[in-house]
Amino acid sequence: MSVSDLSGLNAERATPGARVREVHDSFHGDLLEVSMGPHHPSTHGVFRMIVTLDGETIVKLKPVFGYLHRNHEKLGETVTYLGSMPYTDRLDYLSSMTNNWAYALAVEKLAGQAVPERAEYVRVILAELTRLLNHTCLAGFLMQDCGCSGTPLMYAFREREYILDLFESLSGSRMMCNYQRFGGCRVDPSADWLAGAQKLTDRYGTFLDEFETLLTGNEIIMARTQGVGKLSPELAISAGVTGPMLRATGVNYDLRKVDAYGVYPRFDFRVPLGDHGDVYDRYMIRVLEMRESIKILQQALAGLPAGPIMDPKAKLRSFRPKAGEAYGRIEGPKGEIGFYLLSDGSPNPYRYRIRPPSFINLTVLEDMCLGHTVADAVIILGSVDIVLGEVDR
Amino acid sequence: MSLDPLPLCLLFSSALFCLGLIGALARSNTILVLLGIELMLNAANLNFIAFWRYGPATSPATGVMFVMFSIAVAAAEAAVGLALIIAVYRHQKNIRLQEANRLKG
Amino acid sequence: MLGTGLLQGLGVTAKNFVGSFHDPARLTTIEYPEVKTKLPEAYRNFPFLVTENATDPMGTLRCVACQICEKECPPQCIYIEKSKDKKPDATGKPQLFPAIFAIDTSVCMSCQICVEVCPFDAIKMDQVYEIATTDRFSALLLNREQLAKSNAYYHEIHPTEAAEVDARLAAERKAAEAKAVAAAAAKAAAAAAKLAAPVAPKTPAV
Amino acid sequence: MTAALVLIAVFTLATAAVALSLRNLIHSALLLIASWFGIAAFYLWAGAEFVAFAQVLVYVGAVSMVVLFAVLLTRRSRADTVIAPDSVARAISAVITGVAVFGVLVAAILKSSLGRLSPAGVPALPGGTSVSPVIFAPTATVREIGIQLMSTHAAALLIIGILLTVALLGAVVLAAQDGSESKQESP
Amino acid sequence: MFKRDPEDCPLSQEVTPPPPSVTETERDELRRQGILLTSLQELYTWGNSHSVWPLNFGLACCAIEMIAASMAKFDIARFGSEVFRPSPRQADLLIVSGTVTKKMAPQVIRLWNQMPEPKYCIAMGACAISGGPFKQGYNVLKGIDRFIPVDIYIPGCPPRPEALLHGLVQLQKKIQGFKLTGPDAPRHLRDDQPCNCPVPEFGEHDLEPPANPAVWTAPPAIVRKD
Amino acid sequence: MESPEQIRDRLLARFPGAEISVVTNPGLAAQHSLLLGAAHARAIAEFLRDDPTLRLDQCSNVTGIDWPEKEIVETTNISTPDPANPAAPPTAVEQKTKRLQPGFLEVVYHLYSITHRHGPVIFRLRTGNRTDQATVPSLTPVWRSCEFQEREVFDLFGVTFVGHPDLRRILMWDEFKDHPMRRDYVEPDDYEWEPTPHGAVLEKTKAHYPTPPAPASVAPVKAAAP
Amino acid sequence: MNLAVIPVAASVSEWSDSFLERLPLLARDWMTSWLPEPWRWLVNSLLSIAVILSVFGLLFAYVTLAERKILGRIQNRPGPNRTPIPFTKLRFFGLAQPFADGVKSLTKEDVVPRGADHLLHFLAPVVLLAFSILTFAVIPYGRHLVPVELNAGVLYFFAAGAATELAVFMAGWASRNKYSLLAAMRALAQLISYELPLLLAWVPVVLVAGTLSTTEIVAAQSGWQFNVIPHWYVFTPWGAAGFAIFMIAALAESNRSPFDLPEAESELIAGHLTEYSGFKYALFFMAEYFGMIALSGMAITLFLGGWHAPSPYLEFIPSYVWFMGKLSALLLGFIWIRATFPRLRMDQLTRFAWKFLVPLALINLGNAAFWSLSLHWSGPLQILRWLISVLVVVGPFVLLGRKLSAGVAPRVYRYAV
Repeated sequence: MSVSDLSGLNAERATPGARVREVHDSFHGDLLEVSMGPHHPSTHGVFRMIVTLDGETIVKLKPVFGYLHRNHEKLGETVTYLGSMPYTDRLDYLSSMTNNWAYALAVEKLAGQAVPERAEYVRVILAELTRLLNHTCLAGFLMQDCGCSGTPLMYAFREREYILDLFESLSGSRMMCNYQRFGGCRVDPSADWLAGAQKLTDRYGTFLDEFETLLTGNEIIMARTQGVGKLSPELAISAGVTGPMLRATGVNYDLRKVDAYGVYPRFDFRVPLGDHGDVYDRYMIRVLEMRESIKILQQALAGLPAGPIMDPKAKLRSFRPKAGEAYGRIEGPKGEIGFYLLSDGSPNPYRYRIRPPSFINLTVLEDMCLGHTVADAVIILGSVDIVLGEVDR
Repeated sequence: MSLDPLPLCLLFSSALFCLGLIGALARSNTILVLLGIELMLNAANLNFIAFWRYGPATSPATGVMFVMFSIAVAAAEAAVGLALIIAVYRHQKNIRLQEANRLKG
Repeated sequence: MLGTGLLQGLGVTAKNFVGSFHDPARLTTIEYPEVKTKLPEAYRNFPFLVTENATDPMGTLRCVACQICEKECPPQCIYIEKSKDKKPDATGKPQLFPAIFAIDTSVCMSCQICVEVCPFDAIKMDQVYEIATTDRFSALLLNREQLAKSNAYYHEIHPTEAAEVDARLAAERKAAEAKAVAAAAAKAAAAAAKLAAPVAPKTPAV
Repeated sequence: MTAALVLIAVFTLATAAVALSLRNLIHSALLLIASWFGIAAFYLWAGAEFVAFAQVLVYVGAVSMVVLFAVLLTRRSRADTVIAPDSVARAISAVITGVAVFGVLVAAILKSSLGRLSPAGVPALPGGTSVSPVIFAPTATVREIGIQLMSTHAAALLIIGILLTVALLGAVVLAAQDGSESKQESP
Repeated sequence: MFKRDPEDCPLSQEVTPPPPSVTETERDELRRQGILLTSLQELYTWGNSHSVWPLNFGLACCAIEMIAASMAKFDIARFGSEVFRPSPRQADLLIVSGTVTKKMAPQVIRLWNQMPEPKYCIAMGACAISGGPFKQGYNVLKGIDRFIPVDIYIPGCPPRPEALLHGLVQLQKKIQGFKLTGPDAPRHLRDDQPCNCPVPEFGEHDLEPPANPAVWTAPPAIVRKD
Repeated sequence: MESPEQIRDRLLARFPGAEISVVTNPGLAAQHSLLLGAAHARAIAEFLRDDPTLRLDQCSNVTGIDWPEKEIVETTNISTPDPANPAAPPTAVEQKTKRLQPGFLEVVYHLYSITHRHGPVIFRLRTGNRTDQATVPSLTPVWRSCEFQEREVFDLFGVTFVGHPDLRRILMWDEFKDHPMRRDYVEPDDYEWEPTPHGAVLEKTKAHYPTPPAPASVAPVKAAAP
Repeated sequence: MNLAVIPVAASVSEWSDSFLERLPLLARDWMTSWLPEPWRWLVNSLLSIAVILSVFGLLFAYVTLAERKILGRIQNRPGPNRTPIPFTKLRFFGLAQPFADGVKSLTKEDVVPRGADHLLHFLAPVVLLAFSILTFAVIPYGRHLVPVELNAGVLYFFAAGAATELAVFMAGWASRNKYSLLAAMRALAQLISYELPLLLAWVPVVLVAGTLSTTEIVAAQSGWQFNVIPHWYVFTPWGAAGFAIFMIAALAESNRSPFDLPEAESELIAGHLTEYSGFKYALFFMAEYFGMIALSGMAITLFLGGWHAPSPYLEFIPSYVWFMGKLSALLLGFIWIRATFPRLRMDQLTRFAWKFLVPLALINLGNAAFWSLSLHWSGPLQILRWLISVLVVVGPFVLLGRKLSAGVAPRVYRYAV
């Protein structure tokens, strides 16, 4: 059996352009060029980093994308506005509800569609549940990258299952909810469902306490993450970094406050800010955001108004917005997720563009990793919180 | 040739010594030279043990004592020697003995 | 600090270890092949076609081959060919029916858009998920016969929704019948009127 | 017993000889480790159990690691562990020197009265110390070694301790000379 | 390049569903073959079917459900398969969990080649089977079975974790149906079949070659009648 | 925040001679944008970023849009008075003129201010045509966030960004020849025989398999394009 | 170097030398009694080897299963439980699982990468396994059960153990894989860092016991204070500290989490194991567990009183059962730690070893010296002795710990309204 080197490990021909260079130069000087990915346990999918090492210290890091480029934007131009909705589920497959919302928001802007109040509340509830789900899973994956043998990830996924049960009983699918529509939501949550959500919200704080006992005070985790992957606020702003990563550098910018979309202004919540911009801050900001999300959930569940879930004037079939363009964005769990739509009056958008938060957050990956070791690069990448479906689209 | 153990041991140790010598002289790689010297030291240790075992008894464990000190010194020598090699390598990116002839960095 | 955080962590794992022997919340496993998760009513996996009558599935398909789902299906996994002749549908109206109705489940993304856009409640989402197979083409390409499932089955998996659909259909049927009766009555009246007065305006055809 | 000695000697010498003639440094280092094991086996054979284990611990556990580390650190490319062949003239002269020294040593050993010095033989040293004619197998239990170390050789032990400390510090200083550019701690 | 005769259609070999388990008639037949071989075969298939270690390899959405299947609620460990090995050298099962893009396809095939025999492949989810919802994308491979032999197809987008467990059980049953000798022996026990698949190269618009004829033939027309 | 017209006026005052115009958005979102000429784009971008009242420090989104050349049919009514009878109403002749509107590529930037929490300010850059003059100035030196997004626009649309530090393909492989997001991009013809061919897929399949394989026979059809 | 029963000099009570206690020896003698005298010695030794290998082989199999199940339980799931016993349908809690893995590994293709150093690639697992089995020779498993009684038994154990990391290096080097190479470097650095604390941790025991022989060290821990507290070294301040340091260093020596840096799955794929498949991989796996078991056995011998029962009233239980019990407890600890902790980084690991463990171990050596010098103190002086000794452990621990964790602390976060 002829077996070449492991793909990704010794990346002959992983990217053909780099072929010649890598074969001849793999041990150039004292530097070692390692190609991490596209198959690597810690790249959260099929992401690849070409890392040049001096000993174990990174002197150069080049990300390589496109291994999960599924042509979302091209497909979005060939299917109807409604047909793109299930595709948005598959963008950031850990937080389909917020993707739905961002897309629905952009289309509603484009078509001038009003949304009933109840639907807005339900959207907030689902978005915050998604945030809980996403941040919990992220913490689990981050700890997995730190070298935990699965335990935090298991606890995170245990809680994720509870949230997914809610999503499933509401929308019919665990991950690919396809729940929101232009002008509201597809199904009205029942009283049972709301009671379940309330129960989950009430006990989520207990879970977070236990999770934090396991992780936050852990000396090894503090030593591994504090001071690692620092990011300055200036660079973060210039590089378009958004979401918890931006707030971990101390920049107070949360679209839920800034854009005040949906019914967020009605809720009382705070925006946690970090001072160091390192991996630990990014992790802690997410934990603190989860606690704020619980507060929002409590308020939203308490104040959920009665009424229709869907604007009766909204059209499902033969939906043709007027010619024009719109850019709508919301605060997704990973950062600003936006949709840019250009309509020429036909049933399909002329241009359908996704502004992927984790793709743009990766702009600063090299800046954060330089001078750190391979082990750090892994957790820095983990703390950026990428989902490849969204990075490569 | 008698099959007495002591001359055999001594022959063994002298052969090892000469091997180390040849290695140290013939090779130009500093690490190998160092390893040759280590072998020579080991050969000396063999003698100590051989004499301790089969030689006239002076003090019960003197030979063993000597070997232990010798091992300690050899370890120190190896550490310093290899540190030197690394330092030299840092300077001229080479560890060939012939080229390490400059006294200035 | 000084290892206390590590000890607390050990405490959490120990609590979970001990808890797994007595606390169901700390042993959340569903032992799958023997025990199965209770699927929520809303759960959807792949579409199926509703038939009114289980004994004559092809004769009582609700589908009228309007091809809306085919057009709306985002991944384009539905293929329909209309029949040449007509059959009475659920409400008794003569309608076309699908001569070919195929769904490629290896393409379907379970988005439910076909169900939403169907004006005839003819296509619904199934809940069967144990369909792993060794053969891609003959097992995952479902044709009309494989897709057709009875209304009773639909009631079984989505009771609330099915009841609603049935009520609506019944109402529609009633309305149609009433309309038909009215039309017939009108026709009769018109005929009577025609007999009475030959220049009476024509009632529009139904 | 003698057969065992011959076996050990052949093994040790063979591994050492091959190790010193190989071109691959890593193989050389690993074979030398085998040779060190042979020497440890000799110590065991001679009854110096403690020294044998100390030899393994120090040489296999520490020196070999340092050597391998040095090999890996002083290498510019993968091929660098395979070093260029040395000059033949140099090798020949080295072999001639070595063989000459060996000849002298062998002659000395064979000529000396050492052969008759073995425990079975007659004790006859110029110094006049007498050795009992019974088979003499010295013992070196750990306890004895400890007592000796702390009494007779206390001063030597102290000096060795100081030497080791100084050597260690020296090694760290030497190796960390240019350490300012690398952030990695060098232990 | 291919040892296999193109006429020896692998599809037909894989179309035959695996026996649910060793049936009585087969047992009898095996008894005729000799009790030693029987027990050897049973031991072999027992060991191989209950120790299927998957490769820790995720592609897209389905990978999350694959992870979920190994997590507390579904616990793939019960089947002895929670040992997700990060290196293909120690893995037995390649779960192609998600969309295989054309840029990724050579890597996936290389991973497959790097796994030691016996190895199995599960195509999990619509994308891995046929490209799924992204089938019409210019950068999406229309089914991983174009390049490597797939043992089990699990449709769904994404399949539930239980569906993956179901697929794993099906795979175990398939392995338990293996014969050590004879013409029905599985691929890895036969000398005439290659265990490596050719890795396609990146072309100007597409992969070259676009399929591996040793494992792939276009399906027969089932519906089309014009 | 200032309206696009106000910004345009300030910019014109600051950069006399620059080509700046407002593109109105007919849609309900009414997000109007500025169209900048390539010559001053970089300086204007820096001004927008540093101007104390605007401080558009975050470039959120970079989009490429392809506008292929379009045949525009214009109908004009030319009334020619009858020379013979001037009193008679002029005969209206409907004249159709065909005009080829040249195609171009457009890059749209969405800017926000994190300092002042306002936005978006949208501006667009246009290339001369879609072939040899497909260049615009790169704004990566102004906003780091443009780095990957401009690479993506280059990869998928073929817009060359002058001054970009590392303009390589980002999503497709390096040997890839075309720009797949252009509207006239022809996908590789790699569809297998689709049992449920549909629309565009059907067309491709038909082109691929002029005669579909006979049903029920498992004849191995070569899947590869010749 | 006599392979045989060693007579225990200590006064043997009736209970403690019961039939059960002698059972393994009696069984062996019964089996070999028919042999002529010169052969009996050889067959006896071979039998001991076979018994050790099979017992520890079985222990290895079930430690892997226990690890998977305990890890599962900690993670709220049952772990492997469905694998039936071959030729039957009996599941029996999945007890056959390790054997299924074994059968699979044996029948798996063995891949050697092209360009790898074939000889070293083959030798690495063999060397590792050989040396980890060698370490089993000097551990006293019971009152009469020590395979080889060596004068310098402890030294032998660590000499043999030192060679294991060499095998890791060989594996990493021979694989011709960059990740493996990084792992090899890490393995070397880790060995150099942790050999010293490991040695320094047991030196106090040797100092106090006054011997390097494992049986004598165990014998020195016999007896009970007031018939309640055993005279195990772990119940002294220096012993407790030494035990902690020893176990930490043992975690590092056996490449277990949180020191599994050479293997580091999330960073280096599987490190030195990346290119190993099939049976060689299984050998590696086996050797690593053997190393873990041997180090635990040594820790029991040195600190936990060896095979001694914790109470005189429990002596009726045979000594080897106690040994196995203690071994299981330590292995459980290994698994528990693995389930909880993340991995350290390489520089942190070396810093932890050199700036924390080595000084602590050195201080602990002085502490043990003080302890043995103050052996005769009694009455209030005894309390003073304890006080000083505890202080000498706790003080440096706190100070060094503070210094080590400087700059690392929980943080307080601010909120924007």
